[in-house]
Amino acid sequence: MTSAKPHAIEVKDLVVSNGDVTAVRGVSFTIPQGGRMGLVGESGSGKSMTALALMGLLPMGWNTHGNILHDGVDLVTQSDKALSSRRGRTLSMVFQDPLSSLNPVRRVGDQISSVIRRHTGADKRVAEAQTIELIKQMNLPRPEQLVRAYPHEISGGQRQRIMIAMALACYPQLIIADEPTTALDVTVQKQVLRLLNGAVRDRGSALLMITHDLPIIAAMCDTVAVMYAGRIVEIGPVQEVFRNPRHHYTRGLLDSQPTMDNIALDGSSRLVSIPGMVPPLHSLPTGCAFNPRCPAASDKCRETMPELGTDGINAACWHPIQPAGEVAAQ
Amino acid sequence: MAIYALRKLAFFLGAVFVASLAIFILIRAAGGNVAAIVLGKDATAEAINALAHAYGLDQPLPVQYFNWITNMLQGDLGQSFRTKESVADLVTARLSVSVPLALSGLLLGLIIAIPVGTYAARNVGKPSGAVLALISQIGIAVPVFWAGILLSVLFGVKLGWLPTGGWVDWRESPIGAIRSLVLPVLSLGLIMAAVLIRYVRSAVLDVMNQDYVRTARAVGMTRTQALLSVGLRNAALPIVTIVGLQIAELIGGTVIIEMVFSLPGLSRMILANVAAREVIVVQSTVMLIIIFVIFVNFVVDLLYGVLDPRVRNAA
Amino acid sequence: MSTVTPFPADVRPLLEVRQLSQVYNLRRQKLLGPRPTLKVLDSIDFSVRPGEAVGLVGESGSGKTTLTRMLTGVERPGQGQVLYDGVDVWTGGEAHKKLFRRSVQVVLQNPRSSLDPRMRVGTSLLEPLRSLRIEGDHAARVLEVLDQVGLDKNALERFPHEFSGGQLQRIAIARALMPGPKVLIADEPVSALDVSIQAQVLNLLKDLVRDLGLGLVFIAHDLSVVAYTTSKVYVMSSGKIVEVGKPLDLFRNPQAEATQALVGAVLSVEAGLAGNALA
Amino acid sequence: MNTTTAPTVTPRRRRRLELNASLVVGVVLTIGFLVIAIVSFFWLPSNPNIPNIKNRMLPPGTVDHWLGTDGLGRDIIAQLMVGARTSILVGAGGATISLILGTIAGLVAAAYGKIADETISRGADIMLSIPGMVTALVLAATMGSGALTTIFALTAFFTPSFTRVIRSAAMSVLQEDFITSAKLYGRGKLFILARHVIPNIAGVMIVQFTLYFAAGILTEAGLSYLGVGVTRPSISWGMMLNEAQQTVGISSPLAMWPGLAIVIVVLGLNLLGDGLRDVLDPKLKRRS
Repeated sequence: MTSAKPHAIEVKDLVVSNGDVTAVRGVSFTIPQGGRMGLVGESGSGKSMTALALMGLLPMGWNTHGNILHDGVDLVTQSDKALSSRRGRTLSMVFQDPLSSLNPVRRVGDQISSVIRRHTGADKRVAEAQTIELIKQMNLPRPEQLVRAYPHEISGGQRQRIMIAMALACYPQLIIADEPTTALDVTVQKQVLRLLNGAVRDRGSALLMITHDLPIIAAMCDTVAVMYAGRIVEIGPVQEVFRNPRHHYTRGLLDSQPTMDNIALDGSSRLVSIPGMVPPLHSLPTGCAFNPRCPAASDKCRETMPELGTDGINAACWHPIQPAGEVAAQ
Repeated sequence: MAIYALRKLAFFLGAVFVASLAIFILIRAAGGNVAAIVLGKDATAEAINALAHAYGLDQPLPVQYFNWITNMLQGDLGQSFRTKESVADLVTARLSVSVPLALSGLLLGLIIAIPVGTYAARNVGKPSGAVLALISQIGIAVPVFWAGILLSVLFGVKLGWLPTGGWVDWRESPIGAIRSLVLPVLSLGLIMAAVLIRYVRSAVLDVMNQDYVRTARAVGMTRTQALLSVGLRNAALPIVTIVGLQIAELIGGTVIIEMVFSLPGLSRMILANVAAREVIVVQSTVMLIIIFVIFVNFVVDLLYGVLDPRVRNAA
Repeated sequence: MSTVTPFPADVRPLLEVRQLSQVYNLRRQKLLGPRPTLKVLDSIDFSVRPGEAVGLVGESGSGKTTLTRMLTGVERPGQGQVLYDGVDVWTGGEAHKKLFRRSVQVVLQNPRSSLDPRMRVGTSLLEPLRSLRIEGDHAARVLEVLDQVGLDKNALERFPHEFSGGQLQRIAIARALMPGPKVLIADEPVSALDVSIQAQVLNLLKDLVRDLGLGLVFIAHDLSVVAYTTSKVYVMSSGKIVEVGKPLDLFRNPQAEATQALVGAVLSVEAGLAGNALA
Repeated sequence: MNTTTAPTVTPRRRRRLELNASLVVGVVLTIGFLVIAIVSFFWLPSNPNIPNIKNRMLPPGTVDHWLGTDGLGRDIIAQLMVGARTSILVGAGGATISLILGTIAGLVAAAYGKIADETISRGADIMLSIPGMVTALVLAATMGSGALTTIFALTAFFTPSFTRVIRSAAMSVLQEDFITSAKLYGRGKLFILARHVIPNIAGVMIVQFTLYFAAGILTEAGLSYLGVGVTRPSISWGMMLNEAQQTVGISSPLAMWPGLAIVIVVLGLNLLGDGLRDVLDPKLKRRS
């Protein structure tokens, strides 16, 4: 993470709103070249809106403020045309539902090869040969036949591999994957993740993995940012954050996961659950948005919003959890 | 695709059969003693029976229906009671007016509606989009005959550019024929366009919100490119469906427009024959129109199969 | 009463299916030729006892949805029997069918879809009592059940759209409890919920099994969620039960291929941090 | 666990309370239209059916005849007012009957199995391929023209469309899990349709009714213009246009007023329908 090297992406004070509600309320993070960051959060946390803002693909009526530095430019200031020449080339994205995300009336091979032709200017035959090669790399069977298939004719896992092939076709600097396996059958999820993991690594691309699923982040990322109600509440190396979470929300999320340990207690075991519910964006509580659900909430939490990085702790919390080691030392 | 096409063909034939039965029952069974009506109050019983016998009207209804259908299949549409003219000849003469009118009207409607509707969808939420939506709303509220009247007042009476009515036969003067069709086609096409703009707009809006359009943009298309190359191709599916449904509306509009501009088309003929109780003429002509509409819908269904791989595979 | 103790074999199953099979006709692929058929269920044996939480896992297409329809009495089996309290549900007479309807209740996946948006929550809760013609103090029953699922009584006057997903799932569970069931069938009850809410609902289900002695059938595709909630898991694949066992045994030593696939699919934070999750 | 979670009241989306311009304009125009029709029963400027030769072709702005008179000296305003009644009678009549028949057919198709569905849906498809204008002509030929025939024709014309809309709306409600629950409690089809399906498709029904009311007025005007719709002493705006064109030529202002009346009323109802759709059924907004 040397500062001399340019970052794959650098986001500063990103705000996304549509006039009525603000879905992303001041988010900053940096992903170095080849770095892998996980963005974890529940519905309404603003994680998907963050991804769409980076791509410049927000739905009509939504606006972006702040800076998104990528490949030497600030994407926020770019026109749709300028952005479009980067999308799919230096910056690309894999979406959640591969069936609805592929054009239903075009053959999958054509969909991939048109991306190659658009960005590399390769002629049709070259692009088609590259497409076959890509499909092989995606561990898909019978590439020559598969290119002629329509999206509805292939399985969900195959479709998502096609999506990944499209996103990786031009060796992007950064690939954003938004819940790429949520719509897939459980037994296929891991294969697709493994494929995505390897293919991203082979290309040296950076990865921004967006999910509500903590184990996926643990498996694929080196950094994690935890979002709640439009803000990052904790950020840091995965090993550190997941082993010693400082924010009570991160702790709660980790405790909510059924694991082998929970099961081992069989029957009598209980998951520690986070009480209450995720607040809707249009009626957020004052102060820390998590305070109504937080076991450590104080008056200060109800009045003033904590910032990330106070006291050198990468958790936006007035009463951060003490790491186990420090507690012992006291 | 073969199974899909066969299914649709079966439906087409079934629909024609059911429609013919409905028409026959409606006109013949509900119409009373046709021969008596045709000949009027003063006719003698012998004359009525003779006419009924001559046209096979004294046979049982199922037999009459069977004869009618088999004759139609052989191209014999029957003949008029009064003039003894063959319905086929009557109809053919009228088609040279009605068919160009209806098709040009539809074409004009589409030529206007597709770009305007797409533009309105692109600019939804902006003043230009709202104005177009409002114009379309107003256009839908305008009765097609009033549009005809307004246009002929403007271009015929005030400006004197075009005839306000009447017909010059194609063989006499093709230019004259075209001149007599301009205003009718314009009235029909504009009102058609108003209705279609609405559908095109909502079809395009719907498609633009689909994930695959977002994907197209995510791999490097601008908003406009995605709209034109991915959006329109997919929006074609609902639009084709609507055009199929609008064919019936189009025929209705043609009927009225022929009246407004005194064109000697098929509808005027039906109207006159309705008044004269020429049952066989009405029955056969109406059947022809319905076969035409059902056929267009059959073609639309086939087109749908061609456009959408999901449909043809589902069979 | 606790789910820790394994059940003696002589406790009679409350809900049981025996040798259940079902075949569906598919659409013709070729114009001529036979209609293809699909055996969605193949000789299924399955049972749940009072106070026992049983899991049912399988990929989509494994037949668990069809089995669920049989267990809830929505669909009549082609072959085999569905028994409640030892009596066949479909041939045991009207009175028994009524008893079955009352005693076996269902919680479905999507809480937003499982409550009528035009009905007040209070009305929805009374629906089971009214349609099953159950006598008694309905008002008192509603309050009792609301307390069991941890909801406030001012929920009754509101409409579903005023609640969050987690709250709606509690309401759906409350409705299922209204007629005093003996068996609760929960079909993917947490997969539509936020992660931080899932644990609340899972804990609630466990409490109900323990406190009310309910039999619970928990259907899901996620083995770890099922394993946490139940004491016995049936694994389904291609319409068959391919393995039955205690959750931990399945995890440690999966026998059937389908079980191995499901166990292999489970990701955990621990494995991820250790760097071998995707190995 | 006994975390008592108080239900949070999600504030209704602000958009719903925003001034829905379409709805406001639609309501104003529609109420105006209804009021004029009602007033016509109690008060008219003069008898719209009695010719008055010495007052023929009075221009607009004449005292006692603000919009003038027609070729037989009959007051235009009085005719327009009585025409509003006809529009309501025929338009709303046709829409109401089609709504009832279409709802019944649509619900049966949606809830009573594949055979009923195929029969009704295919039947509706066939009926939709018969142009409404042609149906009306045939009916006029067999039944004679008049308001009742026109309502009949509209019913034949609109019922299949209603059936399709109601069927698809009902289908989507029937797929919801709360229907499964109701079935599990042993609720019968009729109860489910009455207590669950109809309340949930009421919005669709109201919106469609409004839109077909408007379409009915348009079609009635067209038929009366052709001379196969209503006949005097009833008065229709379409009939007025026909008479204007035949007696005095099309450039007369006589041809303007009825046309304008139709446009305003139909526009009002369509805007009302769109506005209601935004309020009652946001999901449906983009579908049609």
